[in-house]
Amino acid sequence: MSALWPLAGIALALLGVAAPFGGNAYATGIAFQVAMWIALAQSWSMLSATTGYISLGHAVFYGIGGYVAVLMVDAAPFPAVMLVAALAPAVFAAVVGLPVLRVRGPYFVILTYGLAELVRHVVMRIESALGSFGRMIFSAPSPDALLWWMVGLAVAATLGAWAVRHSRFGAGLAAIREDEIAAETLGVPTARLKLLALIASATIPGAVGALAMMRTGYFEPGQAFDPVVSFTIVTMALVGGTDSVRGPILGAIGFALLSEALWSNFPQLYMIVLGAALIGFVLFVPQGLSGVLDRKGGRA
Amino acid sequence: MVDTLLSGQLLFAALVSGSLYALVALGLNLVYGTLRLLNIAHGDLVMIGAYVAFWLFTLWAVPPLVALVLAAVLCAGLGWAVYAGLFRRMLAKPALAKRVEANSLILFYGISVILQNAAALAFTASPRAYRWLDTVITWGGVSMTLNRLLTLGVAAGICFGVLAFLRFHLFGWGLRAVIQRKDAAQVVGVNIERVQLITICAGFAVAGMAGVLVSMTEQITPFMGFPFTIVAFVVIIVGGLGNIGAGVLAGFALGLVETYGIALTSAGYRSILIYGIFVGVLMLRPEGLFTKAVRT
Amino acid sequence: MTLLEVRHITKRFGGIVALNDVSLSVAKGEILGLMGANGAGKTTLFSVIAGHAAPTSGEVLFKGQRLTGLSPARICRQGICRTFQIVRPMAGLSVAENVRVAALYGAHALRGAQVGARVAEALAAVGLADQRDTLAGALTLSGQKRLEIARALATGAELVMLDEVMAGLNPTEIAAMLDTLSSLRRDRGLTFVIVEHVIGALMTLSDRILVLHHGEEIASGTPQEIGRNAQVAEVYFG
Amino acid sequence: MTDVLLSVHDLSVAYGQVQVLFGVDLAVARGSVTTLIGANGAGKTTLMKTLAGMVAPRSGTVLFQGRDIAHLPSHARVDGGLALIPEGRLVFGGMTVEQNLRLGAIAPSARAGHDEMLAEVYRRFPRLQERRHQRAGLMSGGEQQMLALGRGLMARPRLILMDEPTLGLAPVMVRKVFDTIAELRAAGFTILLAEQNARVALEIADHATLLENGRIAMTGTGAELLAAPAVRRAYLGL
Amino acid sequence: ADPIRIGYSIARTGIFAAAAPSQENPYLLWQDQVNASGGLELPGGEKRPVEFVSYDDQSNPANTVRIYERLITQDKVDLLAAPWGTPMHLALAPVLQRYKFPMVGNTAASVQLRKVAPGYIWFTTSAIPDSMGTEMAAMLKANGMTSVAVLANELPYAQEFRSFLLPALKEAGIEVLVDQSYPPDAKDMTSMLVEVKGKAPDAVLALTYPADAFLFTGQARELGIAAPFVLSLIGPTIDAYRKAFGPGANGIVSSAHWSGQADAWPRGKAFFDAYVAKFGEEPDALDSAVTWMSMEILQQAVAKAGLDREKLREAISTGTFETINGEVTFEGVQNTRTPTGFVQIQDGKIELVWPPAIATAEFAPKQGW
Ligand SMILES: Nc1ncnc2c1ncn2[C@@H]1O[C@H](COP(=O)(O)OP(=O)(O)OP(=O)(O)O)[C@@H](O)[C@H]1O
Ligand SMILES: Nc1ncnc2c1ncn2[C@@H]1O[C@H](COP(=O)(O)OP(=O)(O)OP(=O)(O)O)[C@@H](O)[C@H]1O
Ligand SMILES: CC(C)C[C@H](N)C(=O)O
Ligand SMILES: [Mg+2]
Ligand SMILES: [Mg+2]
Repeated sequence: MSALWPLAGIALALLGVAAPFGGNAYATGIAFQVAMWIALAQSWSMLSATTGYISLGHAVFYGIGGYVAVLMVDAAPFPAVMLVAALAPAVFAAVVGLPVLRVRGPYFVILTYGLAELVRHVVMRIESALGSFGRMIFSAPSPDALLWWMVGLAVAATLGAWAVRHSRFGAGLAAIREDEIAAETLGVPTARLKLLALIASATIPGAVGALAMMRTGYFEPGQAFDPVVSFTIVTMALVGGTDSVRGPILGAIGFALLSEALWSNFPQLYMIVLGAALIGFVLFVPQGLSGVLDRKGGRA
Repeated sequence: MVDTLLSGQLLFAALVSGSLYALVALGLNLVYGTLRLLNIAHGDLVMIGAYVAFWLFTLWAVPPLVALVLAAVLCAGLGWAVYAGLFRRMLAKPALAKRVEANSLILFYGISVILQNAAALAFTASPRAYRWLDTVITWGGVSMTLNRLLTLGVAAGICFGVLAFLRFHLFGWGLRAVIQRKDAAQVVGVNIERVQLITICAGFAVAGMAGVLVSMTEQITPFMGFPFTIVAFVVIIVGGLGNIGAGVLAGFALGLVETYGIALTSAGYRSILIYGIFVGVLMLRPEGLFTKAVRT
Repeated sequence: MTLLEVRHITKRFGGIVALNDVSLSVAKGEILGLMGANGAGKTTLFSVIAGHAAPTSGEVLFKGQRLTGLSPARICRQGICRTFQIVRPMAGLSVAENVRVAALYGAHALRGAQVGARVAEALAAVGLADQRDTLAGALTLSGQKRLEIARALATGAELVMLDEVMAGLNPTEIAAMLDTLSSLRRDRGLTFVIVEHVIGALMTLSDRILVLHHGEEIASGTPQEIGRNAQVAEVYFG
Repeated sequence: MTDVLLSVHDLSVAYGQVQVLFGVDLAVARGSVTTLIGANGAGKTTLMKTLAGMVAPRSGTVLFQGRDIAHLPSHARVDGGLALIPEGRLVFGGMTVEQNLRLGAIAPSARAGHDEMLAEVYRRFPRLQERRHQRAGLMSGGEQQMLALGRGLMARPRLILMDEPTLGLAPVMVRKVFDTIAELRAAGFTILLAEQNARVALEIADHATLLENGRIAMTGTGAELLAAPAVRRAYLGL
Repeated sequence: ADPIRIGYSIARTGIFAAAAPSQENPYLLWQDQVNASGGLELPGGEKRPVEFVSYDDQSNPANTVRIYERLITQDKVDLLAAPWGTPMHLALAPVLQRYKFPMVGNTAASVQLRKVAPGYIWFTTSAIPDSMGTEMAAMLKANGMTSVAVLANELPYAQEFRSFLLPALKEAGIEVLVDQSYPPDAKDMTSMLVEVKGKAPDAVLALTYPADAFLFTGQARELGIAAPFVLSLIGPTIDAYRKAFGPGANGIVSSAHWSGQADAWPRGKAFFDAYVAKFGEEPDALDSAVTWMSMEILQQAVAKAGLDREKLREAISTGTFETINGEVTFEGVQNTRTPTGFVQIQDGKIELVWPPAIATAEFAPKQGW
């Protein structure tokens, strides 16, 4: 059973890479979307699933990456753009991390939301001070190339999440999640580990944001820092299950495909159906998709 | 500048906003405090209250003061349905109860999506509005529409009424016990089920009433609720989760900070100011302004 | 050799003086007993030494180095570990995982195969070996107290501070625990500071006892001396 | 047998898949002190919690004053005169000592005369009065235990379930708690006591029950159990 | 005959949702009328009924892009209609380019659209911020206003307008007494308005979006702002606005270049009446009008060129179209025929008051609230 998971992952990645060869742009679009959400949910899990510090503000990293990329893209080679887009939110995380991570539980949830909104409004101010009213992007790579980048990020995020969980670092984060004071007492440098987890969790979303802006071809701060992104990430990760690395993948695929199927088939009612699906899900599968699969597979 | 700051006009505006913030936050705080549910759909109850008032007024000329009662009943009913239908089960099972906070986020996200889109389907997304008591009066140099004055009076009245009730009625003791520590409340013999049911109904009802007040002065749309949810969270977090009185205070404080903050700087800094203060407060006092540390 | 030295520690909480100019020292391999009525300041002293509470004044030295101002994690890695009177299990992790964190991050920061060995050893020492896969939250209160000890041992601390770990054990279980602690001292050269209201245990185990009352030292000496001290008898035994 | 206040028949309890109590039978006579002893993990706390309605039984009946209360919610039991002083204290950490005590009398049946009761608790535990305005979460472990006791008394229950009430108390306080138990009995209250301090607990007991691995292993008078060789070896450390 | 399938996305949810019905209603009305007349006419007179394929883009341009990709490659629609809003249009331009699929835009207005490579998208409105800036200054001057207060929402359209308005005012010698921007989620404007009231400018120019148009109007009314000229940029043309403020709305100036009251454009009256009959409220003079125009243009182009995309593109790029707002021709991506204008609420009706050449009424100073 357990050997099948990595194989399934590899098959999935290959499927994503191959999508453009089907010749259907819509399929490429879906693949891009799924890879994007996997990368985001997986990155989120590096902080939030491990430490229990639930971030409702990951849009801030996505937005910062996107913003930086849009500023640079017409002037720099694309790989450099991606690198900076990934580093910028990491630096941001490093700067705000220590004070932010002193805040716990629901306070942290709403703090991260507020922080993302704060940055959103600051960027809006900056943009209007610069006399910029939305930016069009003229030198974006092709949708196919963007997809390949995105699949790469999804794979990287997954490997990263796996590595975190199976390391000493991950054990320390789990201790933090369970009882921070006990962890400290046993020698876990909680502040440092949390900060590292936040930085790890912020990096890939920056690059994802860059790709997403390129794909859309238009940037406007209100959109780039859209709180819906944060909500969707959390929803997917929780739907997938936070107890394992495959959880976010299952959640991202399940949720993305479900909403895709719903909006294309019930254009009027789909949001209502989606809402009902979420409720049903929490009631009947509270431990997440991966929890269900585990049980089917005979594990506890 | 100084004139502006000293004008009663600003104070009035600050109190109107503040009383609404306090009222919306009050409902959320009750529900979070007793049930540990992150009710992302709270603002959508405000929306429901607003539509109730709008339709009653538009179709049958029912005055909003009557709608206040009906919206409260309707939203309380919704609270009952949500509690009995969804949460009683979840809270009763220890395995589910452990995840209730995170799961409630998704659950209410689902409820919020349903409420918003059902309203959009039923009423379309077109903005709605009606006119009632919008005569402008001047009082001590401050001009105000009657409906805004009424908003201030009713919102503040409900807030302080609830606070007084909780302070002087035994129910308030039980409520505070549940908010503090549910297992201990059970030990001393608080009827937890009853406290939870009553607070979720009351919390929802208060939001619905806030919606009726809002409908008198703002446009009504299916998607108007979310900003109220956010403001309410900001308020109760600054005040300290589950600290009902401090939440009401923080609501008024937010109204004052917003209005005077804008007057001192510029309107462009409104959101930066509010979120900046919010983030700043939490960084200095990670559990809100009024929560005291407990021994480690 | 002096391992721990506490110099003139005072700790105030608002108007309450929890510790008033307390000094003590602990030699390597010694077992020091702390005795005192409820609220005398014993746990507070542990908190100050372990870095959970900053002293109002005074300082703590470990192997001659100042600890005051260091984070609890740093202090742990120096070789001091405490247990919590009001237990703090990492409830969602198994018993073994709880102990593993201590082995990975504690004073020895073990890696690889050593970790498993250390975990097994610590669990065996407190008699939790056959509950290694139980969730820590499902242990009984006394089970969780044993887990506190196992974790402290697994950090590799030279100085272990035990805060009422025998409360909730019956006399037979206490006798077993006494054996365990004595052999840890004997075989591993560990040093202990213990707080216990189970007087028999404290008297048996301690080389020396220090009595706190209202945050001040009122007596210190061998268990026999303390047993004969009239003031102690009055304020503590009643 | 005299007038039975509480009788338990064939009670089985499980946490999820793990069964902890197996067909327990127990009778508590009105006006008596009944002591429950057993190794840790035996199921004493589980039994107490089940009686208080904090854990739902899998099967069996619990008759209190002749009425089956096995499925009554806890608040109804408190109101009906059955209160638990829980293991691990469960005080309201953010409230003051006095608020905690007043909350103890929140049940309708305890409302009348709770002011006198408060004075009575303060008389018994002066420390609580000294600290009446301190937040409970900041008290020492032992002080919190006193508070839990005092709070339980505030409900003035006919039947008081005490789960390790002396845990973490200094000897002078332990004595006081046992004195209190004796006085309560004299005043007509009924007490079911789980204790690791087995000797004293058995000495004071009218009846005693030994719980082993979730089953009743022995019942008798306190003196009978005190004399039983198995008990002496396994629980008294003799 | 087989129906002609027309695809579009619209903001049914999200921040733009409240504005989108002004656009979707005309689509639905247009469909009714076309189908009632036997269908959409193709060259040679063949008529085929019209069917819409529409999805919710949740006010998110990324979704718009994906939806149009789907409409084109998966649903294989015959024609496209526009989504709501400037961001969506701008995001869509490269997609249309890639698939060489022509689409007549409607509810987008920004000087940025001139950066879009001409080809497969056209913008119908003349409410473009740069010309609006000069026209507004001209209108103020013509009506004798010498000082203004500018309050601008931070969303792009309002900011863009502000950036062209300020130099134009300076040029015209009009003094700016207050210049403030506010975020879209503002909940109270009292402090700004107290300042405005203190300075007593001739004109108060509130560059609003619908949500804050309500806030601004309510509070300006409460404070008794006495300026004879009050602009609220977007919002007042929505039916609910007049319902909310009744006579208080009279005298408010707003952005639009069409009025249902105009006799000069006979098609306009018919549209106005049909809209009121179907939806029970008046069409939005801005969004509904430009949407309807875009469908008129599409209809006429299809009648001439059929469904072949290249021919259709050619027809739209070069044709002249009859619309409710008069004749339209495109130069590059832009409608250069329709003059940029402003409307005013007079007696509860939307009257075109600027420019004088097409005005349906004269500007009347605001007489209280
Ligand atoms: N919440 C729980 N989930 C699962 N198992 C539990 C839980 N609480 C207790 N147990 C298990 O039930 C058994 C009985 O526990 P209980 O607390 O009743 O024992 P006890 O006799 O009170 O022990 P002690 O003297 O240590 O307090 C133990 O094996 C314990 O591990
Ligand atoms: N954070 C705090 N704020 C205020 N008072 C405190 C705080 N921590 C401890 N105290 C008080 O300081 C005194 C000493 O407490 P401490 O916990 O050290 O006692 P202790 O000797 O361990 O008692 P016990 O035997 O009951 O555990 C107590 O009176 C307690 O109420
Ligand atoms: C004037 C309008 C057509 C502008 C459009 N509503 C926008 O998104 O900015
Ligand atoms: Mg202590
Ligand atoms: Mg127990």
